[in-house]
Amino acid sequence: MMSFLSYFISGVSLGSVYAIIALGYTMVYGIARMLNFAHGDIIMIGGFAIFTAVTTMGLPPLAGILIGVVVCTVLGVTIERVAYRPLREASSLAVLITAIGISYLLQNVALLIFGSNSHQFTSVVNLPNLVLADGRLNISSTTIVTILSCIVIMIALTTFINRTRTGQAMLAVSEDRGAASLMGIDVNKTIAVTFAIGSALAAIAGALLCSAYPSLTPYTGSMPGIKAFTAAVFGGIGSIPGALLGGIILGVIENLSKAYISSQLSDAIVFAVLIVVLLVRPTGILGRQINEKV
Amino acid sequence: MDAKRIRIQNGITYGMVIAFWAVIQIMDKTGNLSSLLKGLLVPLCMYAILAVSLNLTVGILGELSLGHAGFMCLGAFSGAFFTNCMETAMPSVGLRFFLALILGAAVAGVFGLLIGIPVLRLKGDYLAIVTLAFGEIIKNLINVMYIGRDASGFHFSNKDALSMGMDETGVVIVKGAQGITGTPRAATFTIGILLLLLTLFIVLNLMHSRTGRAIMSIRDNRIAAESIGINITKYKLMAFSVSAALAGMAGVLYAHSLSTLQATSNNFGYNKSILILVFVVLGGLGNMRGSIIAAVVLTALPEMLRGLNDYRMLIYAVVLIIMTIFNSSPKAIEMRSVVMDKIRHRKTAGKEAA
Amino acid sequence: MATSEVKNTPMLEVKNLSISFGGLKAVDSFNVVIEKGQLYGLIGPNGAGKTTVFNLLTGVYKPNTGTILLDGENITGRKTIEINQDGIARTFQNIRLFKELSVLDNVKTALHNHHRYSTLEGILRLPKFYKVEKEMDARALELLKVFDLDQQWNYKASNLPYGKQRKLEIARALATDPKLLLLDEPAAGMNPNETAELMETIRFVRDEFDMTILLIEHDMKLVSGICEKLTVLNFGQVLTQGDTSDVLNDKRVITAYLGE
Amino acid sequence: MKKRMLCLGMAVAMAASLVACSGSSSSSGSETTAAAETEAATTEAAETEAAETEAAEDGSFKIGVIGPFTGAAAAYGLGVRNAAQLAVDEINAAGGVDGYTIELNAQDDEHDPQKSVNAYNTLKDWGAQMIIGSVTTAPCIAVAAETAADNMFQITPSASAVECVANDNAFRVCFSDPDQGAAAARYIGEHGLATNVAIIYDSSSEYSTGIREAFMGEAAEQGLEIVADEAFTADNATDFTVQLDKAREGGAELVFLPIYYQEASIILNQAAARDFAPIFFGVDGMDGILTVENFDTSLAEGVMLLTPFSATEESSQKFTADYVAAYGEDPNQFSADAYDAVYAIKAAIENAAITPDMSVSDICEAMKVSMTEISIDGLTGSDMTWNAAGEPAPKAAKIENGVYVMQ
Repeated sequence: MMSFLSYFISGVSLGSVYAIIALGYTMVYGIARMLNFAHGDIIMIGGFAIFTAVTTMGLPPLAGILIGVVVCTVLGVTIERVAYRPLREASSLAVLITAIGISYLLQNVALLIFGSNSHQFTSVVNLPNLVLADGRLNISSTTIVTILSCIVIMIALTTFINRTRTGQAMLAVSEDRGAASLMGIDVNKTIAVTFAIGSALAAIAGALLCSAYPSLTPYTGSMPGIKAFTAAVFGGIGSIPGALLGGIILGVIENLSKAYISSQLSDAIVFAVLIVVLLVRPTGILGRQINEKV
Repeated sequence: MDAKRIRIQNGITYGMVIAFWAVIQIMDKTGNLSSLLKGLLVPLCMYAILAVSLNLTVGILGELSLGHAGFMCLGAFSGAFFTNCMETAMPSVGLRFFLALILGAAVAGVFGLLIGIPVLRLKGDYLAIVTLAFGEIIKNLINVMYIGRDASGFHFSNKDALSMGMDETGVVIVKGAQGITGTPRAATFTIGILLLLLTLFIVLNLMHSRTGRAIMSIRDNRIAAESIGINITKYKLMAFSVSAALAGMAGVLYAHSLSTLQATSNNFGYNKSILILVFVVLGGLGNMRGSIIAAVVLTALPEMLRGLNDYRMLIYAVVLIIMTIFNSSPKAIEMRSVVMDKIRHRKTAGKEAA
Repeated sequence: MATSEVKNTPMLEVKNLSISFGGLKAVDSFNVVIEKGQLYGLIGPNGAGKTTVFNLLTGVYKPNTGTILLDGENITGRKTIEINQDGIARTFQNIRLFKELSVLDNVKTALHNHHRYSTLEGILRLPKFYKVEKEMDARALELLKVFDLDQQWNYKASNLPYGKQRKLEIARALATDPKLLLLDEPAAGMNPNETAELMETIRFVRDEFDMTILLIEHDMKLVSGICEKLTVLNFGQVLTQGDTSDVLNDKRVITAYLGE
Repeated sequence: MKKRMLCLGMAVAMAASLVACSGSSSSSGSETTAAAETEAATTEAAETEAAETEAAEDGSFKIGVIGPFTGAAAAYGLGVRNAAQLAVDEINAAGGVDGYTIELNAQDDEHDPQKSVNAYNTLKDWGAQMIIGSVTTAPCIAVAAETAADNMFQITPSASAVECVANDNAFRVCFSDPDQGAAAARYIGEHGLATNVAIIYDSSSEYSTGIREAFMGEAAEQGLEIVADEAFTADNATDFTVQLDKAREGGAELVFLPIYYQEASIILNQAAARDFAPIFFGVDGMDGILTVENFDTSLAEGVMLLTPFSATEESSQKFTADYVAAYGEDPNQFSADAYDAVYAIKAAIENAAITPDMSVSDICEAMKVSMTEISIDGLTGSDMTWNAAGEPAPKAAKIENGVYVMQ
């Protein structure tokens, strides 16, 4: 039982990292209607920014995260302006391809600057572990912080979207871009803000990802990125609670199947579950069902 | 009616491929063919086949698939497995390769059908992620698959070679992550070109036939297609599995061009599927000639950039972004047409003056 | 103008047709009888459930209750493609052409089930392919000529002007060789000249192809000009039905349109 | 029209690529064409090219290096490239090999077999006479088939599967996977380190699965009990908590890690975070764990590994210092292997009095014999000798106070 709990908790921890990344995916998809395949690589850049600030320059972790957030936000907005905005009216496939190009670009820039060797990330969380049940259950502090930040971010995002003018503008743009612009909403600005928020989230995700799994290379972001994308689809892409739910379920399934079925096939199992879920609910767990009007 | 126009267009496409073959042959005979280019020829054919076949799904059927590399993987492994298994029974490498091509295509096609039945009900990005998932599952399963053969027949395991419990005559053919090694390198450029022509023949003729129109009508308007009695499921599956089968064939070609075959993320992961999608999108959806050209250019590009050393993948990424924007951005398209108009204007003006 | 002979089985007989979406009865006990060769109109204010009736007739939705008899045959609950093969073809309120295909190919696609060769014959370009394609070309051009579209056969469908797109949609529907043609607001977005021309075409189709036509329309000039009988739908229910002139003079119809 | 224009543009690009790819024919690779081929190179590269061209006139050996310099495996390839360059610079500065200098040309294969063959062909066009590479296993097997066909001498620093050196023209510096796996189990058994052993391996890596398989075989002989046999794949190489928990539950006293140091560093980290402290036993891929930037070396305290290379030995210390001075980072196992590969080539050339004007095939024939006759003291072993597939014996080391202590 204890071991099950332990697997479950580490699954939730892994899942919350997926969830934070997935939040970024879902935000951008929901509002700009594009799959930002470079999101994972923005996380990697965030990781390196924080690494440089904390380890190389010796700044405190919080300052490091702040620098990471700033770097990623600027980067995200720049990428949106230079690479995605010119394609706003083009087919979604074209945008997908540029996003892939950006992803290659970021990886190779990082490779040139930071080299290919793995960098050991110093955890930004510096608290003692939580030991329960006479030491049979040991929950690392990073896990707790990750889960908590994930919940806080989700609540903050939901509040932001529902309570602020900018948030409402985002909703309007996601519903109908044309109508929103007729209502006097600056679509370009709204999408830029979306990218800014998504990228800031990426920096935080980078900090937590690298704290929990402390190896940083130029390719650190790509696989968690694709898993988080899966999580976002799983939960219903475009839905903020869906991203949280999808991420956590994905993490738990991954770890439980590693523990009880096969550690070699855990990815296959995760993907198989995804397929089954989508066949039953074609737009994900919390996704809106869209019926085509005839 | 427009049979003539189509025949001319297709003729140009076939002609381009044949001309490419002829130029290479001449270069080879005159000793102007570098080793690098020689080594690239089979991969170029393979990527062209993959791009054309994926264009059938993405451009003609209009469904986004990110699992094309999975089908290629299936074809590669079943083909290589066959060639290695039949070594004693069939001494002729050519014959084994030929049969492997058919087998690989058939296996991938059947899987395309099996996977297509449930997933083609999904749409857009959801279909994309599910096909990606299938590709990853295929790769994952092959990575834990061990198949060996001894005097008493075939042995399987999903753990390791030891647990198959073979006797001393046993030979491990598929070794999990270590894959299949020692496949004869039977793939040649001429075979590659013939397979590319075959792919083009199938895809182009399919496109410009009753079946092709049905498939394109589904792409353009599913509801209207249904209303005029087109069997949506049937034609979706047909396009999807033909596309998968051709990818499987390309996989067999791949397996027989290298002496080693492993199901790594590099070879058969979603990144490879995306790479092929890049060819299709940059070549133009539904434009088979464009797919071939894009596949050739973008495969040769990183090799051409070798002189840039550490900067080459960086430049490749930049070129990719710029090409896409130039190709698809409304503003760039407008600019291009303005420039084109000017050129045309000057031409006609010049003619008038003369 | 009226059909000359009386036939025994009506072309379409709908009894007690109902469907609800989330508790709301979109169509409630809908009944209609359409004789062979009739030009029948279905009118009513926006949201009355007219298009839903079309969707029920063509199998897009499955009815909760009721039966649909086409030429005496029960087609209730069948799939859209089966119903098309049984003999109902339709057009759409928001035009649904195969945009990237040529005008000719739009019609040829609709000939799919009548002029057949196998996929393999198509890929291998066997003689049957050429023979059947030739037949299809001839037939499609014939249909396009009816709608004065034959000169533009090689245009991309989305490049046609709006009025012609509507016509192409009708031509495409006719190509499936239906017994009953459903037209969903064929005159929407047309100017008076185009509408007048359309009326001629619809009449011509009825006479030339011996077609039974059910159409939804808001343009009263068109409705009163060509429909022989009308059914008025309001809030999913049949308000009244009968001969065109009687129905249009019915007070309840005017109230339904103009409000209380 | 637009599409057609694009097609045209791309067709032009294709034609250009053809021309560029076919700069020179393989056999008669004249120096000028080779230089022209890399016209777009950075100035630095262009300068060395020019220097090399000059040297080539009085004769120099052209050695090609193939490895991953980009992509997830770049750390290994770059380690090899840098160390090989270092060795070549040393040799050239000291008067070369029998008076001939060595030219080095390194090509990226992105850890992909097909790209590796492309890299090899590029090197052939450049006029390579010998190959160091490929660095990783699958690409190496692919390239081995090509070198065998061309009869070109090949020595891989680090590709460890048996098939990599199956042909008689191919040699290697590192251990083979089966040797290493068996040696690890034997060492554990003979030294009584543990009886309950857990394994965490990368099931998507041919290197890791190969060692594991041999380890399992030998472990049974040694009476070791495998209490947990857990895998991960390259795609989920971030979270090892489940594997560690299972090892702990099974009562493992020792965890065998036949994996590379990047993953190992995370495993050590996560094990420490959950207060799990068995003996960790690695293989040569573990070497380099102390070079991970910002790695808390106290985590690696007590970790044991099989390695032929030790950064503390005298010869190694000089190499490490030079390497750091040149590249600003510590060398790893791959670097040491590559460094030795260059010196092995040098020794073999000198032994057989090979000259650069010999044909590729003649060089290869001479090298094949010569390699089995030489004995060198390298970073990865003293008295290293080769038979047709000769491989040096692994040594065990323990990390104490952040440095290797040979056992």
